[in-house]
Amino acid sequence: MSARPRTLGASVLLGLLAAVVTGPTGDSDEPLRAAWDSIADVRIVLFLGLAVALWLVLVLGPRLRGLVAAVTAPPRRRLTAATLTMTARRSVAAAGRRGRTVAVGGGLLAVAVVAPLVVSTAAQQSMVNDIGIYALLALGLNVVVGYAGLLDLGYIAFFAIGAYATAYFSSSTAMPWHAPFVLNPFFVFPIALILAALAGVVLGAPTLRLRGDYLAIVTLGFGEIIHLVANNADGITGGARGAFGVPHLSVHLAGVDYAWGIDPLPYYYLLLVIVVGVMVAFGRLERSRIGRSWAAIREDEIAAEATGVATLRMKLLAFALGASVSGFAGVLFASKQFFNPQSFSLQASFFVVAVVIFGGMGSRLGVVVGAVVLQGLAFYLRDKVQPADRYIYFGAVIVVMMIFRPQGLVPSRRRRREIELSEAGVGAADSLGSATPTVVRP
Amino acid sequence: MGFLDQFWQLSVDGLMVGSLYAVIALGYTLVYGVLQLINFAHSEVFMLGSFGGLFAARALLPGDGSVPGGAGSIALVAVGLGAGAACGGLAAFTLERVAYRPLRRRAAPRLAYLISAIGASLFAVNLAGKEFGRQNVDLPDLFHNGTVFRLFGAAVSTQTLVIFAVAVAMLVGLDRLVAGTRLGQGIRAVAQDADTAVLMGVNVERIIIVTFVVGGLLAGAGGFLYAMTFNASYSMGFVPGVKAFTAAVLGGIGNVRGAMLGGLLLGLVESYGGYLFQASYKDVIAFGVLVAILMIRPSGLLGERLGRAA
Amino acid sequence: MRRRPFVGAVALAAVVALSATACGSSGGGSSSGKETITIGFQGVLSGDNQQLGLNALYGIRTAVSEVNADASSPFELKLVESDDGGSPDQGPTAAQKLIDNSKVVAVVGPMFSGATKASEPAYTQAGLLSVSPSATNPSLTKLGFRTFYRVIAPDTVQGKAAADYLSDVLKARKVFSLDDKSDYGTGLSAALEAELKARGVALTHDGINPTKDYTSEATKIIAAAPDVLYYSGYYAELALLSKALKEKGFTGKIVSGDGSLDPQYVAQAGKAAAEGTYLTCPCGDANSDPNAAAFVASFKKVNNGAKPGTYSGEAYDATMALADVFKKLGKGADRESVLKAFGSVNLQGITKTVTFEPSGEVKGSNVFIYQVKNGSISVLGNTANLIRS
Amino acid sequence: MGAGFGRVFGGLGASSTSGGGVGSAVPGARRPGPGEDAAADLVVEARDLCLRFGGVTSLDGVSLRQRRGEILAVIGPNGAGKTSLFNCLTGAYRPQHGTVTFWPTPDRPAQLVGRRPHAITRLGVARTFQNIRLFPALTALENVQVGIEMRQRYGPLSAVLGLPSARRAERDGVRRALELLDLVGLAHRAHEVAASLPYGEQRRLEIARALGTGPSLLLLDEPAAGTNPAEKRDLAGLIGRIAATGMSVLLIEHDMGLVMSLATSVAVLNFGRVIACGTPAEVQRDPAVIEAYLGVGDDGPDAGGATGKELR
Repeated sequence: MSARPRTLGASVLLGLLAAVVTGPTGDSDEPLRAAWDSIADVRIVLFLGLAVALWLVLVLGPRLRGLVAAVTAPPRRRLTAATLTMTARRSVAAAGRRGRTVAVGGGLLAVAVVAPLVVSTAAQQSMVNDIGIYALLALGLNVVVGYAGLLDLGYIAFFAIGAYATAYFSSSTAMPWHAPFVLNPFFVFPIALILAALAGVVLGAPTLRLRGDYLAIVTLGFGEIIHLVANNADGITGGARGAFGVPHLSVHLAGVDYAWGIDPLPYYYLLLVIVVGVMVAFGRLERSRIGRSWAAIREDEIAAEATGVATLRMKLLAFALGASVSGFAGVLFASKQFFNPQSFSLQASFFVVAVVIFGGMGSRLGVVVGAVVLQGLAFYLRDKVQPADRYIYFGAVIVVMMIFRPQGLVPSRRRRREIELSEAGVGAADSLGSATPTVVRP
Repeated sequence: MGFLDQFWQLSVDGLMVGSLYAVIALGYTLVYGVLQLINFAHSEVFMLGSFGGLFAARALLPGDGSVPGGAGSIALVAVGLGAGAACGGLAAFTLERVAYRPLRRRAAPRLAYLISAIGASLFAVNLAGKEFGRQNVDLPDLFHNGTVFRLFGAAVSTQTLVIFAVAVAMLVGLDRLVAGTRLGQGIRAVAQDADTAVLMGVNVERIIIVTFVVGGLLAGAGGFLYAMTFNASYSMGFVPGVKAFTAAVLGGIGNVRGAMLGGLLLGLVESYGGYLFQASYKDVIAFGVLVAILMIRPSGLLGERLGRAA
Repeated sequence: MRRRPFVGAVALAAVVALSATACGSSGGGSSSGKETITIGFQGVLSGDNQQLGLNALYGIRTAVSEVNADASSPFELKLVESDDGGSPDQGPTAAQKLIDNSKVVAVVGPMFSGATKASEPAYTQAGLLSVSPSATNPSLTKLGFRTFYRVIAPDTVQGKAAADYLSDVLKARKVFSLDDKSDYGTGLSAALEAELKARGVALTHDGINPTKDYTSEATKIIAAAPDVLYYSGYYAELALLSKALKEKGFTGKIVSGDGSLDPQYVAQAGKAAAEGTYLTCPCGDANSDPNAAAFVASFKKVNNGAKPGTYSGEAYDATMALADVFKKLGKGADRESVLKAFGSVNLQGITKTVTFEPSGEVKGSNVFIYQVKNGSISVLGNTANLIRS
Repeated sequence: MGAGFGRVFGGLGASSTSGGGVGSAVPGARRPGPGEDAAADLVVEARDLCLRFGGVTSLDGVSLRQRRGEILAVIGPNGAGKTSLFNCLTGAYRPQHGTVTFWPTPDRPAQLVGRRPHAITRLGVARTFQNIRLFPALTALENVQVGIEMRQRYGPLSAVLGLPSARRAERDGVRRALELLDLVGLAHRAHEVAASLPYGEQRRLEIARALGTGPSLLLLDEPAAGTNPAEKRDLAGLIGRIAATGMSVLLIEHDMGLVMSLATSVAVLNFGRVIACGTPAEVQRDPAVIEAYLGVGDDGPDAGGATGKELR
């Protein structure tokens, strides 16, 4: 019974916090003033009311649950022999599921095609810059994080490489340093792809032997180095001034002349095609021997190695593949609009990781949904809250999400199994191991 | 004018900043040692601690902008350290409760903790910005007698001396705590093998909380020291956080003495590097050194066991 | 923990509900029967530089409230804010947000040069006027953005004048030019250095990304023993740098640019460290100019006691210039007419007289020199006059 | 200590598979007599392996030979260095001293020390683990596929484009994997998640996965640990069937019944040294072996090994 007052306490604290978050803005001369003002205000009644309501729901929850569970999400499966057998049966029914997947995919694709037509141009712009580009980045990082189980915190560096490669090859004015010839950005796609993949190999070859967290910090360092060099090398990249004047994409082929421009919509559809293409390609990869090798490495690296999987080479492959997608996205971004080194900050790298985990690592659809939801949330909050406070809500949503759905929005089947198993104490959910001392498992 | 002429001065500068990195790095290393988890929100613990200490010290300052000097200033530093530590500890406790514990209960994959930490960090940074304003907040120099002595020609001010001394005292104190007390024994036991530790009657949940709080106390006190010279602001945590994390890895994450060594070394490398090259390349140099060292010694300078540290 | 998913759903719902309650609190409806004209603001309202954005936003709000309080004004102004985080990534979306809102007839912003370069193509395409209070990159008016105006002089103007002042008045023979590696800082330091070089002044250049730790940089500066340190960057960093230099006993003069002309500089550096610092600005300073006392007073009133800071005055002037145009246009001001009329605006603002070259550049900017004296920033005068005397 | 030595060697009664000749593990380690058994068709030969961890010596000059097609069992008390030996053979540990030569085919010797584990597996040495290490969330079929596919050559591009060669390889892989599952008696479990299989089946799945890599030497680390008598019988039969195909099997096992019934020769390890080797019958009589087993106190060889306690 002592849990109830504690739950009430927590609810009230939450209510107070919400009051402070939504309350007035303070300053450093009277540091506690703003918090006090938001609590000593009539509004507090509303928040306390909400807190009590929350408490009631929590306390009465178990009883209400039966009713609500049927309507809302099905309860999380417990790992039992029965579940596992069920999982197995589901696997047997793979063929039937494939059909359903195609149907769902087609439906989602239709939504993706129609969606931009019913929203404002600003939203379209955001669908390109924020959602589309980040979905592409997340798909690439997903290969590294989700498939191979490696943590890359400097992923945006490859994006930068792609963008600067575009400026180098496709414009003679964008950067002080440029190619002696000018290429249509379309031709830069393969170049950037290869350059970024090479960069991935160069970075990965010596570092992939490092354990998970060391790899994380080395990649983080690499990302920062690229970012700082881009910002400092005035004579080469143009430094903080950025690269202005990279031409838009255009096609002049067999009578077809089309040029992309400022309008975001054509870019959206181009991105959509690319994203879907990448999803399909990585889907095939995932179901091939390569995908199975990655899964093996993720689940038990030692066993994978003993089974003949060239773990280092497979990780390097993942790294290079992920990097190349990032470089690809960089070309698209650079040809779409002006950029400067700010676009390649450490925070951007973190954000891509957040999109991948939030969406559900290892799941192609998941990471795209992650980009849609997170960036959509950011866009939604633009008008709803003070811009300066936007990231308070954003941060809160991420924490709440991770608490209640650590596997992400749309986890992949394989990953879900891994996580269920890891929760039951079998195997590891990623090659980084579990953060949980095994003893605290319930 | 040459580098060698400034060598000692740069060393003093580097050691002062490095000692602060070391203090923050301990928080990363302790939590990593116990949970094998990078506590990415630790930088915000540091930020909140520094605000706490700074506001406490400012509240006690006379309104006319003067500083008491001498013993009065020492007392102010003590108050600031205490308040900073308290805020840092509280922040770390809350962080563990809200952003980590629920995940631990669910045995979430490790990356989920990372994202939860990033979310918590975004929340804390922007809430602090909202509550305390987005301007840097200054604490008047508590000591105004400038240089107290010269070390090989390098000027050492009272402020520098105080910061370095307090930081080193905290480092030594923590090292003793981990090496020589029952609590430290518990921490080391959990770090080495949580399963066995629980069989030996160690309360793992408690050790985890304590580890977070100890890291928070240090980061909070370190935050006040940082704010004494470098001002405080809502976004102040990120950079020293990344640096301290780098320092922890450099020394061998999970290793208490490694974090100290890594912090001091990183401070020195930055100081020398910033002098020898354009200062904006100093992070490039710092990260370059990190990568180079990890290539040669993949588990950091001193290896990585918290348990082995003592 | 069996009931977790349910709790999760509730908690998520709660968060959404709470954030929903928080919204829509801003924006007062107009009570009088006056016509409402909507203007937009695109600036940096999130991220590390948001204080600069707030400075500008508060300036605009001050102008808006003054216009709306003025009974003789035939219209009321309504402000729509759009945050670009100061980054080019978010620029196009932020701009589009304002473009989409058909009521918006003119925009104050964008603030940073990078975001401007990313956003301006969209404004140009939409024919929506944008008046930047703070983007100083010299190239901006040469990139073919026909909708771009700025009420602040480009870096070249300030850099040249500052260099003249350093060598003629401060008699600097050796200058340490430090920039913050931002678009603004590198632009200003490049202009300054070009002029100093032409005058044969010995130069040391260094760049340092904004940080809090200037200890070793101070050592480096002192080791170079310059007569003058010119910092191209913002006040928050200059304050820390000044503190570090003071502690290490730097004896040269510290000079900085418009990014540091903010009372917060003195507050954050402490009076002792800030004392004597020179600041150059192609602008009048509201806080020290007695003519702007009314502005300062109304600024404080509108913005809960905040003082005008860097770019507040410019943003105010930009808004007032817009209001001036609206007044002239009378009823039915739309994007096209506003854009056409804005080039010929002539208004005595608090930072300068606002008139424009055809390129969108503000005309004949005088660069003023300020100095921190007794803990407050006071004006020394116009560089041209100071050099002559 | 309760286990009497006699009972240890009590025999299981399963049919013994006779294949190679007399075991040729070399006692006395240091001097593998030159020319001794020179004509023998060896599959693997370890010479003078030394492995130390800090101050602990795990292998102290172990030499061992195995003939092609032979089932060689390595026995010894806990901590005698059996698994360390395995790890040296498979590249998981790198011995400080000594060599391991492996003949994938009689005319092509390869040095194993210094190679990475996957390279050794590619040469044809497959292993299982003492504490089963399957890929728990993959299905049984996928587990075996991983082993088979590591020999396939098609790259990411072929996979993405779905080239015929890739599809063919994929189909072949599945077919081969099903065959192997059938061999170990798990064909009906092909699409079940590995972690959901009962313990004994997991053991067999691990063997199938190892066989998938196409080895000429199969290393089994305590395959019978933790299995019940029925499972154990099945297992013995399975190992017998595998050996009957001509596969060389190196076996670590505590269960003496299993060892005595299966092995063609036995090597006994104690304190990181080979103290005896020979046919099961010879070893059984060796005084040094009896001494070793009787002298280890409470941790003695858990006779039947059926409890699987010493697994941990």
